[in-house]
Amino acid sequence: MIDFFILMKQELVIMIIIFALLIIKIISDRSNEWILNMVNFLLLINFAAGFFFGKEGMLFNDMFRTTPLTVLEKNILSLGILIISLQSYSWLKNHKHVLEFYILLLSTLLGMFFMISSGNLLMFYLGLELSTIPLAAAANFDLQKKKSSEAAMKLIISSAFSSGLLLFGISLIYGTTGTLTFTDITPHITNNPLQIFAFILLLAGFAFKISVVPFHLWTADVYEGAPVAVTSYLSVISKGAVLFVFVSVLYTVFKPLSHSWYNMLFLLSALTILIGNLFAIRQNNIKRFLAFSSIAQVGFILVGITGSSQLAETSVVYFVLIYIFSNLAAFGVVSLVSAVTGKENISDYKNFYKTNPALSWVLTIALFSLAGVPPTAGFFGKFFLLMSGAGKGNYILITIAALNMIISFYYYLRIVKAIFMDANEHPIEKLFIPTYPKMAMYICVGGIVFTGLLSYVYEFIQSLVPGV
Amino acid sequence: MSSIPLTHILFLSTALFFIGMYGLFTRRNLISMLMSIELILNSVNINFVAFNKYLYADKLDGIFFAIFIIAIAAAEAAVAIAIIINLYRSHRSIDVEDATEMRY
Amino acid sequence: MNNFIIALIPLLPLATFILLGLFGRKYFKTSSGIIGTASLLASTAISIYTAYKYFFVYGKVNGVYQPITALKYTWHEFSPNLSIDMGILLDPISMMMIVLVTFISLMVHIFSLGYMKGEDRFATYFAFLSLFSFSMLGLVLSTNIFQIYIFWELVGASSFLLIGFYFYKPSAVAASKKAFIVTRFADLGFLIGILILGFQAQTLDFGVLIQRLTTAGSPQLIGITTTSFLGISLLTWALSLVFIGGAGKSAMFPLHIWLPDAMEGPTPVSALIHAATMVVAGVYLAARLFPVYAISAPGVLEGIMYIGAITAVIAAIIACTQTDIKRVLAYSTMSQIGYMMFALGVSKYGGEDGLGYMGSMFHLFTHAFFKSLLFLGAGAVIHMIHSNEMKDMGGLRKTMPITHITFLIACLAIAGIPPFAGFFSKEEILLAAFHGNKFIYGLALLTAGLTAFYMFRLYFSIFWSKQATAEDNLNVEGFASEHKPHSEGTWSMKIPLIILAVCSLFAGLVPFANYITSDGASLATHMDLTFSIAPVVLALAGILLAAYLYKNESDKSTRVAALMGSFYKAAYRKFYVDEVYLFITKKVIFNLIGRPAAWIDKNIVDGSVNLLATTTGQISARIKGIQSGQVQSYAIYFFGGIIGMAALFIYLWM
Amino acid sequence: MFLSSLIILPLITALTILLCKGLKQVRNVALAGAAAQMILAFSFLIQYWKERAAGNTSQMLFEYDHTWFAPLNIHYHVGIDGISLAMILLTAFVVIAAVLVSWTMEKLSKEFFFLLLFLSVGAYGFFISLDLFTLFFFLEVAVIPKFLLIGIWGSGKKEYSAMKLALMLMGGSALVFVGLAGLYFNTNTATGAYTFDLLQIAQMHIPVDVQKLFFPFAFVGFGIFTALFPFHTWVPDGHSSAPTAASMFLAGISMKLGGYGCLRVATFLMPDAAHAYAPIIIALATIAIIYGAFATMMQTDLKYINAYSSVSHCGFVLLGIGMLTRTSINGAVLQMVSHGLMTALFFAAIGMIYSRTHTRLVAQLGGLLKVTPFISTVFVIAGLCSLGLPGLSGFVAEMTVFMGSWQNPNKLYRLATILACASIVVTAVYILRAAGKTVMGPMSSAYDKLTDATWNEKLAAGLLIIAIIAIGVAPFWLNDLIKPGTQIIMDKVLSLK
Repeated sequence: MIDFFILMKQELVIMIIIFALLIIKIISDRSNEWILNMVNFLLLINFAAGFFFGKEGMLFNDMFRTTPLTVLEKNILSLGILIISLQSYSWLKNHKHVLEFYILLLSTLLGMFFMISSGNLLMFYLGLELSTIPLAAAANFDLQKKKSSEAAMKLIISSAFSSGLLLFGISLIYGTTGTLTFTDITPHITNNPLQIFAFILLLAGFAFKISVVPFHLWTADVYEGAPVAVTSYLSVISKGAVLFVFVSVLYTVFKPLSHSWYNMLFLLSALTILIGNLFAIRQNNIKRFLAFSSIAQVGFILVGITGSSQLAETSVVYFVLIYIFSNLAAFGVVSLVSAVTGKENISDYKNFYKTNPALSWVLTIALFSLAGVPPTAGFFGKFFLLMSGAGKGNYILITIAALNMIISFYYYLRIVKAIFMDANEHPIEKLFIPTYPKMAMYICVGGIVFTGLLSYVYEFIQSLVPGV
Repeated sequence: MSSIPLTHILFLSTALFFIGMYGLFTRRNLISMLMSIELILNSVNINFVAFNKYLYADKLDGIFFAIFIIAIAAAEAAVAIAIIINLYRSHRSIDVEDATEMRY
Repeated sequence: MNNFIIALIPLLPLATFILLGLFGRKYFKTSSGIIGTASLLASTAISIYTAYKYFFVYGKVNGVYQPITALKYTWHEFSPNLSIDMGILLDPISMMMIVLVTFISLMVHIFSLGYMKGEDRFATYFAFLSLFSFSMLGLVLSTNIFQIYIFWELVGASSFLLIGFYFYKPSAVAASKKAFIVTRFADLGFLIGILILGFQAQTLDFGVLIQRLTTAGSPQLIGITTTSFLGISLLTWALSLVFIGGAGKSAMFPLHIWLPDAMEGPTPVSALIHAATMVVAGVYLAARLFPVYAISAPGVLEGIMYIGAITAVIAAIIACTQTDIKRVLAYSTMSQIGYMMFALGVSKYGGEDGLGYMGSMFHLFTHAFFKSLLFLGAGAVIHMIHSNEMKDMGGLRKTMPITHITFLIACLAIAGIPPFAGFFSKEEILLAAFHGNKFIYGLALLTAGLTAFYMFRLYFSIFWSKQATAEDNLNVEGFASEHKPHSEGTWSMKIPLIILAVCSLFAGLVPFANYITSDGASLATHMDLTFSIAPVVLALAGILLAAYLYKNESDKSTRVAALMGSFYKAAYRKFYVDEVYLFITKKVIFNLIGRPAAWIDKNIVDGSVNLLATTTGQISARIKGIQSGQVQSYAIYFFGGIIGMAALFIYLWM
Repeated sequence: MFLSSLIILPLITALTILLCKGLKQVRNVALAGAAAQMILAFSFLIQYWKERAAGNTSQMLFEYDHTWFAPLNIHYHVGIDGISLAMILLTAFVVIAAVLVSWTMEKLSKEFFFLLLFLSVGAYGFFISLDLFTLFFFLEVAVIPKFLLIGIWGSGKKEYSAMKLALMLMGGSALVFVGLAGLYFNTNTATGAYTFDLLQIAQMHIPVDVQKLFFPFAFVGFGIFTALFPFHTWVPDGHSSAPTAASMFLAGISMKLGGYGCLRVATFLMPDAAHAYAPIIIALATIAIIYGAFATMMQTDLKYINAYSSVSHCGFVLLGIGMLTRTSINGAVLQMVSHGLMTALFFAAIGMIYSRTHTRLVAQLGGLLKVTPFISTVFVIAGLCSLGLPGLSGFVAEMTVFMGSWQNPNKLYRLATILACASIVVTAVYILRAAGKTVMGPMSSAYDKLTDATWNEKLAAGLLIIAIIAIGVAPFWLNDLIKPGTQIIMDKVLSLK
């Protein structure tokens, strides 16, 4: 019985928080300030909770499994959501529905947790839906904004569609193997066309979530329309969660199909990097731009995944961690700017350095980390991803990826150029940075600087990743 | 007992699946698009139940899955309709064509 | 004998250069001249002492002068057996050269004290002079073919600096550039020659090199003669290329074009660099490698002979037509060097056949004195008249007697009138030519005549001609200057003239053949008067002609010129060589190579880079339609993706 | 001796600068840091001599090896031999000169000096690292700051140039990455683990076909840094738009990163491929030399002149590497050092002229020798060094390259050598044209109020000139310094023949 609590500790903490928030909502109406303080504190606890009572095991006859790796992954996500909550302070403190926002967000997080530790397709599906549907609502959180509702509509429709296809795939797998439990599925996987078709449908479901070309088209619109907090959440947390699941499912459940999914990923990753870059070049809205850049990033992650080795899985987890830091640092600045001035265009950032040097440096470092410039962590992340990809000996893919880095450099440097070099007589005025966002930025920059240089992080993750 | 072979049922479900998809692609009205999605989900349900009944009758995985899908479909529909209503508030229409402000 | 002291000969000027170069402008604004002269005086003394020791004390080993390596330091090692060794080589010619160089340089220093007085960059001038002296001395003392190349470049550079001394005069800048680039072009040949010789002989040291390439049957000699490029043996290539280097410095036809322009520099500089020392470096180089030329590659030597002779004649002809006195002297220098060159060319190695070599060196020796004297005299004249043009001069014999006398002596010397220095050296050369090659002998005689003619043309038109007084000349110039107009310059300018005049009188009497011969053994020369009749008569004829034409103001000369017609014109325009060069550089190199290169780089190479960028941008603009904003089309793409993958992976790859 | 101090010292300096207030503090700290670097570099030189004198014959000295990313067997492994030491000295000289030249940098001075010193971190790290990962890491560290330096403080079409430079160099490092990855996965250590360790890889023999596959990546990648022929177009734009200090650093050091990489990584680790590709390398190098020289002849902007001449001069480096003879490799390294100093001096002089006359167009200048004798002299010295005047470093380096190239008996290679030699004439032409028009000739009256160099400019130029002359007059110390290193490389290369 005690196992139950220990193995599900993170999920339980989140549930508790959610219920706590609900109760607060019912019984009292406190000021936003108070709520935000408390929520951030709770999230800190949630993050801390991950570190205690580590234990490995299965629950509900293998529907739910906990391994050190899952704990770590959940912790990474918890850290991410903590940072996001800190950043969205200046947006939320005048917002009517703070609690609802957090409830939605946390329930999606809960879904992700279940998804990560799912040992069964049903559990996986439930987690997936739980992590999707509230997000659609959250995307609509700027109720009066047209873009917001449009984004929400696009998200819900396409995610419903994708989950339909995903389910169809699951049903076929069920039909061909007769079971839903991961461990039982693997032995029944043979290369028969129906299973491959099923697998493709499943892959498409994943690809939709992590926005792989050609399943990515919703991404940009939703990112642009949704509130910045939700966008950053979508771009790092939900993506990261699905990636974790994706990797473990590929490497364990569908190991027998590794040959065909290797080729698929080869194709998809090349396509994703290319399309993501090509679209990112010509964006002006910075959120939309970050959307496409994140698509390109996913392409690089896929390159890493093709490695299908312990190195690869480690690198993916590692990269997601770094990616959370880098992307959230960028989104932190963006959300601050858009919350105060409502400006979201790259051209608005011209000569930003003149008025806000600190923010400019944060944004610059974040962009460099995304671009993969040493000594930021992004360099290490990308390097290891490409290395694990190269491990398979497919240097065509590596060369494509490496050359695409040039394009990505172009558009990241474009923003740096805008910040530092472009003349602009009316730059964004000097912004006051509240404590919480400041903390968030410190965390992010610290992460960006040290996650890479200190190799212990990587080695720790690697120690948790099971050999393939 | 029953003489309907599995394949027939699979044909039915597949047909339903594609009908739903066709509806999703062609309908301009968001509500009807939502309905088409429901069709897809139902075809999946049929799949599950059929597989369970015909192939793996010893366990009830498929049936349960179907039940869960129905439940979640309801939830999804609820949220979707809420969003659509909000969309109608802001756009004064629930035609998908009108909600293409963000593009390229 | 302390080698360190010998090392001082070049090092003293170097020290002076550093001192004056760094601090001259500040601290030694006026005293720099004295400092430079003093240090050079010291090194002159040392070099004379060294020469004396060499020739009369320890140079001779059983009747033959031996080359002695006084100093050797591995400066830069390419590979174990190929290294640049900085060293000092004592042998007859190097001894002769250091005496010559230091002595002439000293004279020029003294002269400059007066001549350059009040110059703004007085100190800089003397710094450069010292730099040149250092480089030249280093050149003549080299033990190593690469060392000689190093100093070769350095003299080039210092000559560049000195020609361009009046840096604000565009003509001076142009001349300095021309001089440097033309010689640089020649040095390219020298460099490649060194590369070949070094690689084939597996050494850069002169002694070893000569020894290896002259002893028949040595592996290196076999190697370099058997391997051939374009059907010509590498040795021939190498030696011709090296000679090209020499020809560039020594202004052999057709690489002579820089020398006349080089007269833009201060006149003492011309006297030092472009008359006495640097321009004979080519001859010196050939003499240095003479055994190799003579023994292993007589073909190349023959080529040298013809080039020398042709240069001698052409230069003499041009000299007859020039009106700028310094240019006349420049061309006469060319022709005299041509003399030395073909003297080398007709010569063979060793014994009686080595007469040409000895003559050439002898002429180099004597020529240095009277030619620098001529230049310094011209300098004195120019310093007074402030013009280089003959037409502005005339009748100066009264106003500047000393200059007049010394100049006359020099003219007689160069014309080869006994008993002046030039006579003896020329005799040897003519004799050698007579024995060697009759055709060359003919040319030589012709040149001798021409020389006498143009020198006295110069002499008469400066010092006789119109009976004008100095004042008129000065008024012609309307010249106002801090210098006292009536005198012919300070004593510091007169003394060198006198000393040099004395030298040009008696230098010929030196028993040269005892000291400097092709093989080091002394050579008995016999002077038969019957032979020397022809050249002397020719010379006198030339002088008389010149006297007839130019002694008094008249239009005879112009009529003669008209008589010559187009030939005169061609000679006056220096046979259009400059124009040819101009055409090649401007039209061919700049327009046919330079511009295309620049254009290609800008448009094709760089263009392709930019094209890459723009195409990327265009593609991204093309495909933007995918993101149509309609959720349904998104779904269609989604489904299309699935179908595509299914098709690919189920039907193609299975 | 603690080699990492070479990285830490500039880093600390850079971070200290961030804490400073105002130009005065900043530049003082920067100068102090640069001076400290110089002292450090020289102390390493002395230590090195001591070690060698003590008979320490190991290839690398002061080695320090620390496991960084154990899972990939990535080490932080540093150590230096003569070649690296020469490069370190070069870096020290250029950095201090660059700091001095930009003494009066008013605009965002703090950021400027920070980036400048951060660059030097990259350079030092690159030159000392013996682990390919570390090497690559520092290679990229030394790229991006340039983008900011040029883009923010540059002149002309600076954004374009900055972007072009950053992208092309990043392209280069991308190729390098592929090459390194390929090497890594074809190493086979005793433990069976892959390795990035340069010395270990040098010990083992990489299969020839692998070498042939990945040599081009590595060589072209590094080649882009050192202006390999078709990929040199970032050089003119980048140099001409960059602020003086950045140009000095760019031409003086960054381009040497490439040459060093070509030698140390590409040639040393993949010798068979080096032999196989030698003809192509030599062809490209020769084209770069000749074509660069002629392109220079047509330039009208002083910075463009020097940039194109850098293309031509770096051609010598590649030529020396391509010829694969002991002497030519020596020459390549000598040329790297010499060109680094010389071009830095040249850019410094140009910067001084520009800051006074506000033009870099040769046609508009003239007769500066009259008003600014010091600067003009510096300019002329740089020019003479560039055209290979004996007594200055350029001559020694070029002659060594020529001599070495000639040692390669292949007839066509010798033709290439002759062409390369011919370039010195063209060099003379364009240098003298530039000098003749700029410092000589009649002076326009607009300039007669110009002031001569200030003490910091004099110091900067002086240091570089001293270095140039120290090499030009006494090349043997540098030659002896680098020879052991090059000999080891060549032993490996020639052992295959």
